[in-house]
Amino acid sequence: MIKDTKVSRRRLLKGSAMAAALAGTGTFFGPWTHTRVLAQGQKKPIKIGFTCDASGQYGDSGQDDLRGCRMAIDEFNAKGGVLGRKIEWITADTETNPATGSRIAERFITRDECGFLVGAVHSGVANAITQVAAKYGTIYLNTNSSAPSEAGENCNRVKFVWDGNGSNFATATVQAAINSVGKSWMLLTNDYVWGHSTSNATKALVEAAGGRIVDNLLVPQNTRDFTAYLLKIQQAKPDVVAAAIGGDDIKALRTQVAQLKLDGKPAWINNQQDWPDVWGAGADSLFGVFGTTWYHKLPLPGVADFVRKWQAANAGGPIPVPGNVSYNGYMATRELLRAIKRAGGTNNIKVIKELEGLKVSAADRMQHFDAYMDPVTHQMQQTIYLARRNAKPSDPTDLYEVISWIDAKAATDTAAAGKCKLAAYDQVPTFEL
Amino acid sequence: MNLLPHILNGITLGLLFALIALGFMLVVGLMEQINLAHGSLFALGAYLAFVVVSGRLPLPVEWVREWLLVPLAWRYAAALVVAPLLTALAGMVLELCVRRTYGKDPLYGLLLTFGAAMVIEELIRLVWGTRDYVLPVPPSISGGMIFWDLIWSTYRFYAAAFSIGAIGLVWLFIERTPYGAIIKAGAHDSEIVRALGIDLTRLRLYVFAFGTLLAALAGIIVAPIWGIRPHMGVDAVVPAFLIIVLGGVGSFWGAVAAGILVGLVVGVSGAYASEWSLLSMYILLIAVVTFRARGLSGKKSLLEA
Amino acid sequence: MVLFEAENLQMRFGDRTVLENVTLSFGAGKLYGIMGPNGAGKTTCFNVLTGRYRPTRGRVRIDGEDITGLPPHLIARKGVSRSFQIMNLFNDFTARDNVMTALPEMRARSFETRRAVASDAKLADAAEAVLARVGLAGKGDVRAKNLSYGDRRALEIGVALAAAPRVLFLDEPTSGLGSDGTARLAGLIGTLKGQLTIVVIEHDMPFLFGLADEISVIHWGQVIAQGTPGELRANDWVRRSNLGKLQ
Amino acid sequence: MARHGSDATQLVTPAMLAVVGVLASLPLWIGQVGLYPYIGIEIVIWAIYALSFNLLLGYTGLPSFGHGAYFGIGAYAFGLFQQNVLPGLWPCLAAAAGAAALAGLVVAAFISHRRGIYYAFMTIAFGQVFWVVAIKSHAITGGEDGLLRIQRAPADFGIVSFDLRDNVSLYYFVLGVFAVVLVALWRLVNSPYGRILQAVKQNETRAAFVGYNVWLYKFSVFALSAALSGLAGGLFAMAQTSAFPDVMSLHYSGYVVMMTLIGGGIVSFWGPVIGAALFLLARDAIGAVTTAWMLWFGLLFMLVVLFKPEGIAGWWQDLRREGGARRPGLARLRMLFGG
Repeated sequence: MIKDTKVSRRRLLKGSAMAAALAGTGTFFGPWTHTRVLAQGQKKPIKIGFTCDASGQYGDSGQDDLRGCRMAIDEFNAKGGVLGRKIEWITADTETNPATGSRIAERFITRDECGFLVGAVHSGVANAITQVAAKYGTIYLNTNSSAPSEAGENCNRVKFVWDGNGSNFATATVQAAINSVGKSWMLLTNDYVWGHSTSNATKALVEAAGGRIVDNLLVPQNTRDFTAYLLKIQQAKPDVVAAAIGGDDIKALRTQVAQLKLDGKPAWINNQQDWPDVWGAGADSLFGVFGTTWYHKLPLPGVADFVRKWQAANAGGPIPVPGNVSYNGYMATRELLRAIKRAGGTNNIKVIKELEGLKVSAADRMQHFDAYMDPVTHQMQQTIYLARRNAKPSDPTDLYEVISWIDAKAATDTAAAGKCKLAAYDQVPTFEL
Repeated sequence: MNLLPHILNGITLGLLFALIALGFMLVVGLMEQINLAHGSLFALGAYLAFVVVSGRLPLPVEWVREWLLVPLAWRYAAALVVAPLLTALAGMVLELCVRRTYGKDPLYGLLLTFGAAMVIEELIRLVWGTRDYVLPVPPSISGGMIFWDLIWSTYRFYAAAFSIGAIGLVWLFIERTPYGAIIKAGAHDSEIVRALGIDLTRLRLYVFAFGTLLAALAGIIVAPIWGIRPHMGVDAVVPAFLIIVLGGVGSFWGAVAAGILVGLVVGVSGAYASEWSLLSMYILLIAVVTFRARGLSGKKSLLEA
Repeated sequence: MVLFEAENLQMRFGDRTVLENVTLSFGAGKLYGIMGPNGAGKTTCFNVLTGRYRPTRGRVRIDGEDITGLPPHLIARKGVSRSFQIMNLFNDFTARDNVMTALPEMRARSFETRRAVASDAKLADAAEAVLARVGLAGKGDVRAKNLSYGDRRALEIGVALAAAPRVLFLDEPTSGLGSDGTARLAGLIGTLKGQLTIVVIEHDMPFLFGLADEISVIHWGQVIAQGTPGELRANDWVRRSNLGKLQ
Repeated sequence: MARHGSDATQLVTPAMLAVVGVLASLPLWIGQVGLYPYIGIEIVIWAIYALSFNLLLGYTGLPSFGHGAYFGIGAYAFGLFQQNVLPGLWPCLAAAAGAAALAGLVVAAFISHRRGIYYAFMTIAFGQVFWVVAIKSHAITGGEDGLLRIQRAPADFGIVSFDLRDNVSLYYFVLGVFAVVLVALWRLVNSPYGRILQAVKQNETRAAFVGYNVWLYKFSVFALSAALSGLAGGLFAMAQTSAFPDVMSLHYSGYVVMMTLIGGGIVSFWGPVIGAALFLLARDAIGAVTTAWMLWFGLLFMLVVLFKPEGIAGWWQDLRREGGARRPGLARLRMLFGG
C-alpha cells in the first residue's frame, strides 16, 4: 500500500484537486491506487516489468538480456518465490526507442502494477525509463547499458547499473596497450552518448599514460559502410585504433575490417563486445582486444553448471550459450529478488537500501573477484576481463581467449562519483506493493 | 591526406547505390509506382541467399549434407540465381495487391507498399530472428589487395563491377529489346499498349517482378558489406528513393548518375567530416531539387500531380 | 478600343521555336477566334497570354499595362480568365463550390479564417447566378466529377466566368462534344458575346465562323492570316486547308 | 471533402461536444477497460498532431512525410525554453509552437514550388536533416539520450493554478488544448482559407488561373501545420518529461501518416482523431501480447489501403449513407458526426 507520508507524493496529490473534483472520487491515480490498497494483506505476486528491446539497434541484445532475467525468476519461483509470494513478469518491446521506453514504463507501473522494472541496453532508453520510474519511486535495474553517464550525471536513487561501463573497460585496456603496442592512437567513435563518453575516457587515459591521439573519427549511428574510415586509418597509420562502436554498427565494421585483413596492424581495441553482437558475426571476423564482464568458459566453479541450466531453459534459441548480456540480466534480477527477501517486503526505500549495501562474493558472482554496489553511483563494481579472439577454440562457442582480469578497484570510473547526485530518500515517493 | 582513394571509394559506393536503386527506378519509371517495399524485398533476397549458401534448407539432412559438400563458389552462384527468382515470386504476390491501386492517386500505392514493407520486415524477424548473419562469399572475391600503398577490399571491386554489369544489362534490355519498348510504351500510353493487343495487366506484373528481382540481387551483393539483419531494408530503401528523386523520375541515366553522385558525396564527406556523411546525401538532394523541378533529368510524370 | 494586346511574342523551348512574332490585339466586348492545325501553337499562345509560360521575347499588355511574365494568379487578378482544353475543375467540389471558389468576393476574403464560407449567403447567391448563366441552374449540389460531360464543359466556362473577367480565353470549349453539345455551347457563348472580350480556340469552323468578329489563323507558330470571317473565307490558306473545305 | 450543412457554420458542433465529453469521462472508466491514464494523454496529444498533419495531407493534398521534425522541434523548444529562458507553461508552449513554425517557414520556402514525389521527398530530406542535427547537438539537446528533466509546469490561469504533475490532471490539460485546437481547426477548414486549401489540393493549376497564389497557400499552411505539430510536441515533452530525437525519425513520421489514413483523414475532419486513438490502442494492446505488433498493424494498414482507402471515417460514412435513411438511430449518429 502507499504509505503516503512523503512530501513529494503529498504535493502530487494536492496538485490534482481539479482532477479529483472531476473524477468525483478521492483518488486519481486511476486503478493503480485501488489495486495497491487492495493488495494489502494478500499474498499477491510480486510483479516485475522487463523493459527489453525486441527490435531496433539493440533488439538482439535486449532479448538475450531477457533470457537471463527470466532464468533468475524461474529459479526463485521453483523454490516458492520470495517471502512466499510468486514472482510474475511482463515484457514489451521498447524498440530501442526512448519515447517508447517511456510509455512502456508508464504502462508497467500504472496499469500492470509492476513494483520493479528491469532491462536496458541503450542509454537513451534507460534514461527515459529512469525518469518515469523516479516519478513513482519504482526501482529500475539498468542491466546492460554501459554509458558512463548512467552512473554519472544521469544516475538516480531508484536506478542501479549492473554492467561495467566504458570507463571501466578503457581503464583496463589502455595502459596495457600503450606499453605493449605503441603510443600513437586513433579513436573511432559512434556518434552518440555512449560512444562519446567512452572515447573521452579513453582519450584521457591515453594522454595520462603518455600516448597521443592522432585523430578521432566520429561515426554516425547506422553507418553501414566503413570504407572511408578504414582508408583514413590506413593513411594515418596509428599504432592502435580504439573503437567505441556499438550494436549493428560494430558488426558491419567487423566484417569490413576482416575483409580487408586489417585486424593485425594497427592493433584494435574494442571497448566492449556484447555477446549477442559477437555471436551473429562469426568467429573469423572477431578482431582486436576488448573488455567484458563474463565469459561462459571462465574456469571458475559454478560456471559450467550455470551454462547448463541456461541452455536447458533456452533450448532452440538463437544463441547457444549465455554471454555477458544474459549474465548481467540474470545477476541483476537475482540480486533484486534477494534484496526483496532481505528487506522483508517490497517497500521500495528498504529495497533500495539493501541494494546499496550489496556485496557479492566472487564465487557467487562466478567472477574472479568480489563485487559490490557503489552506494554513491549505484554502479556494480566488478571484475573486468580482457579478451581477444580464440585461435584454438575447444568448441564452436569458444570464441574468446580471456587474456587478463582485473579487480574492480583497478578499473573504477573515478570521475563518476563527482558527477552523480542522488536524491535524498525523502524525495523518493515510497510504496509497498 | 590523399583525396584520390576517397574518390575511388565514393565511386564504388555510388555504383552500389545505383544497383540498389535500379529495381526501384524500373518500377517508378515504367509503372509510375513507388515501391516502398523495395528495401524489404532487398532484405528478403539477402536472407534467401544466406539460406541457400549456408544450406539451411527445409530438406532432408542428407541432402543438406551433400549440398554443403559443393564448393562455396557454386553454392554462391546458385544463390545468385535462386534467391532473386524466389524473391520475384514474393514481388508478384505484392503486385497482385498493388494492382488495386492503379489509376488512383499514386499516394495509395506508396502507402500500400509502406505497409507491405512493415509486414515483410516483421515476417523476416519472425522467421530468422533479430540476430544478424554474414553471407559467406567465395575466397576468390574476398580478401584485400594493395595499391596506392593501401589495402582495398576485393569484394568491393567485385560488387562495383557487378553493378556496372547489371546497369548495362538493364539498359540494353530497356533500350534494345522489343520487351523494353513495350514496357516503355506501357508506361507512357497504356491506350497504345492495349491497342497493340498486349495484356497490360500481365506486363505490369512482370515489370514489378523484374524490379523485385533486381532488388534481391542488390541485397545479395550488398549483404557481405552491410551484414544481413531485418532492418537492412530501411537502410536500402531510403537511399534508393532519394536517388530516384535526385535523378528525376523516368530517367535511367539520371538515376545512375544520381547514385554515383550520392556515393561520391557520402564517400568524400566521410573523409573530411565523417559525422556528417550520412546527412550529406539529403543536403545534396535539397540543393538540387530546390533549383531543378525534376531532379537532375526527370520527365513529366503522374507522380508530380 | 484595344483592351488586350500581344506584341511580337516569341516562345522557345530549348532549340524549338513554338511561337514567332505573334502579334494579336483584342478589343473590348468583341469575340475573337483562333484557328489552326494541331500543334500549330494555339494553346502555347494561350499559355503565354495567361502567364503559364514567360515568353522568350515580346510583350503582353492589358489595358495598356504590361503584364509580360507575371505569374498566372496575378494576371487572373487583372481580369484575365481562361478555360482549358483538357478539363480542369475542382472535381471533388460541387458545381456551386467550383464557381464560388473563383468569385472575386471569395478572392477578397481568401486569407480569412474566422467565418465559415457556408454562412455567407451572398457567396452562394452569386455562385447560383453564374451557374444559371451557363445553364447549370439546379445542378449546384452535384459534384463536378459526377456531372455529365456537357455539363462539365459548361462548368469549365462557368468557373472562368465567375472570376468576373474582362478578357475570357476559351481553349476548345466544344472539344469532345457531339453536335447537340456543340450547339448548346455555341448558344452559351453567343449569349456572352458583347458582355466581355472573348477569345476562342476552335476546330469547329461553322461554330467559329458563325460567332467570331475576327479570326486569326496560327500555323507553324506564326499568325499567317487575320480578318473577319468573310475576309478569311477568301484566304488562300484557309481554302487550301481542310479547315476551309469544312465550311 | 466538401462540408455543407449547418455544422460547417457552427463554432462548436455536436460531434465536438460528444467527443470531448466522452474523453472527459475517460479517467473514470479507463482502468476498468484495462488501460491507464497515461495512454489517454498520448492519444490526445497524437490526435492534435495528426489533426494538424491532416491540414496538409487531407485538406491541401501535400504529402509531408518528414513531419515528425516539427513535432520534435516543438518538444525540444519546450524543454530548452523552460530550462534556459522562462519556466512558465504558457511561454514554453508558445516557444514550442513558435520554433516549429519558424522551422516550417524555412522548409516551406524551399519546397512550396514542388509537387508530388519531389515534394514528398524534400520533406523527408528536411526531416532527416533536423533529426540528425538534433542527435548531433549533444551539448544542446542531449543527443541520443534526449533532453531530460523537463518539468510539468503548473497551468496558471491567473486566479487559479493547476498542478499537472500527475497523469490525470495533465490529461485534462491536454484535453483542454485539444478542444481549443478542434474549434480553431474546424473554423479554419470551413473558412474561405480552408476552402481554397481544398481547391489547391484538387487542382493547383485551376486555383492559380482563378487568381490564387498557390505558392503562398502551400507555404502558409505548411508553417501553420508545423506550428500546431510543434504545440503537440511541446505537450509530448511535458507528458514524457523529456524530448527525444526518435520522434523526429522517419519511422515516427510514418506513424502519423498511418494514423491519419487509417482513421480516414482524406475524407473526414475526424479521421486523424479516430486513427490516433486506434493506432495507439492497438500498439498498446497488441504490444503487450506480442513483440511483433508491427506485423499485425502493417497488415491492418494494408487492408485499409486496399479495400477502404477512405479509412474508418469513410467506411462509417458509407454505412450511414446506406442505413441512415432507414434507421433513425443511425440518422441521429449522422447528426453527431456530420459530414
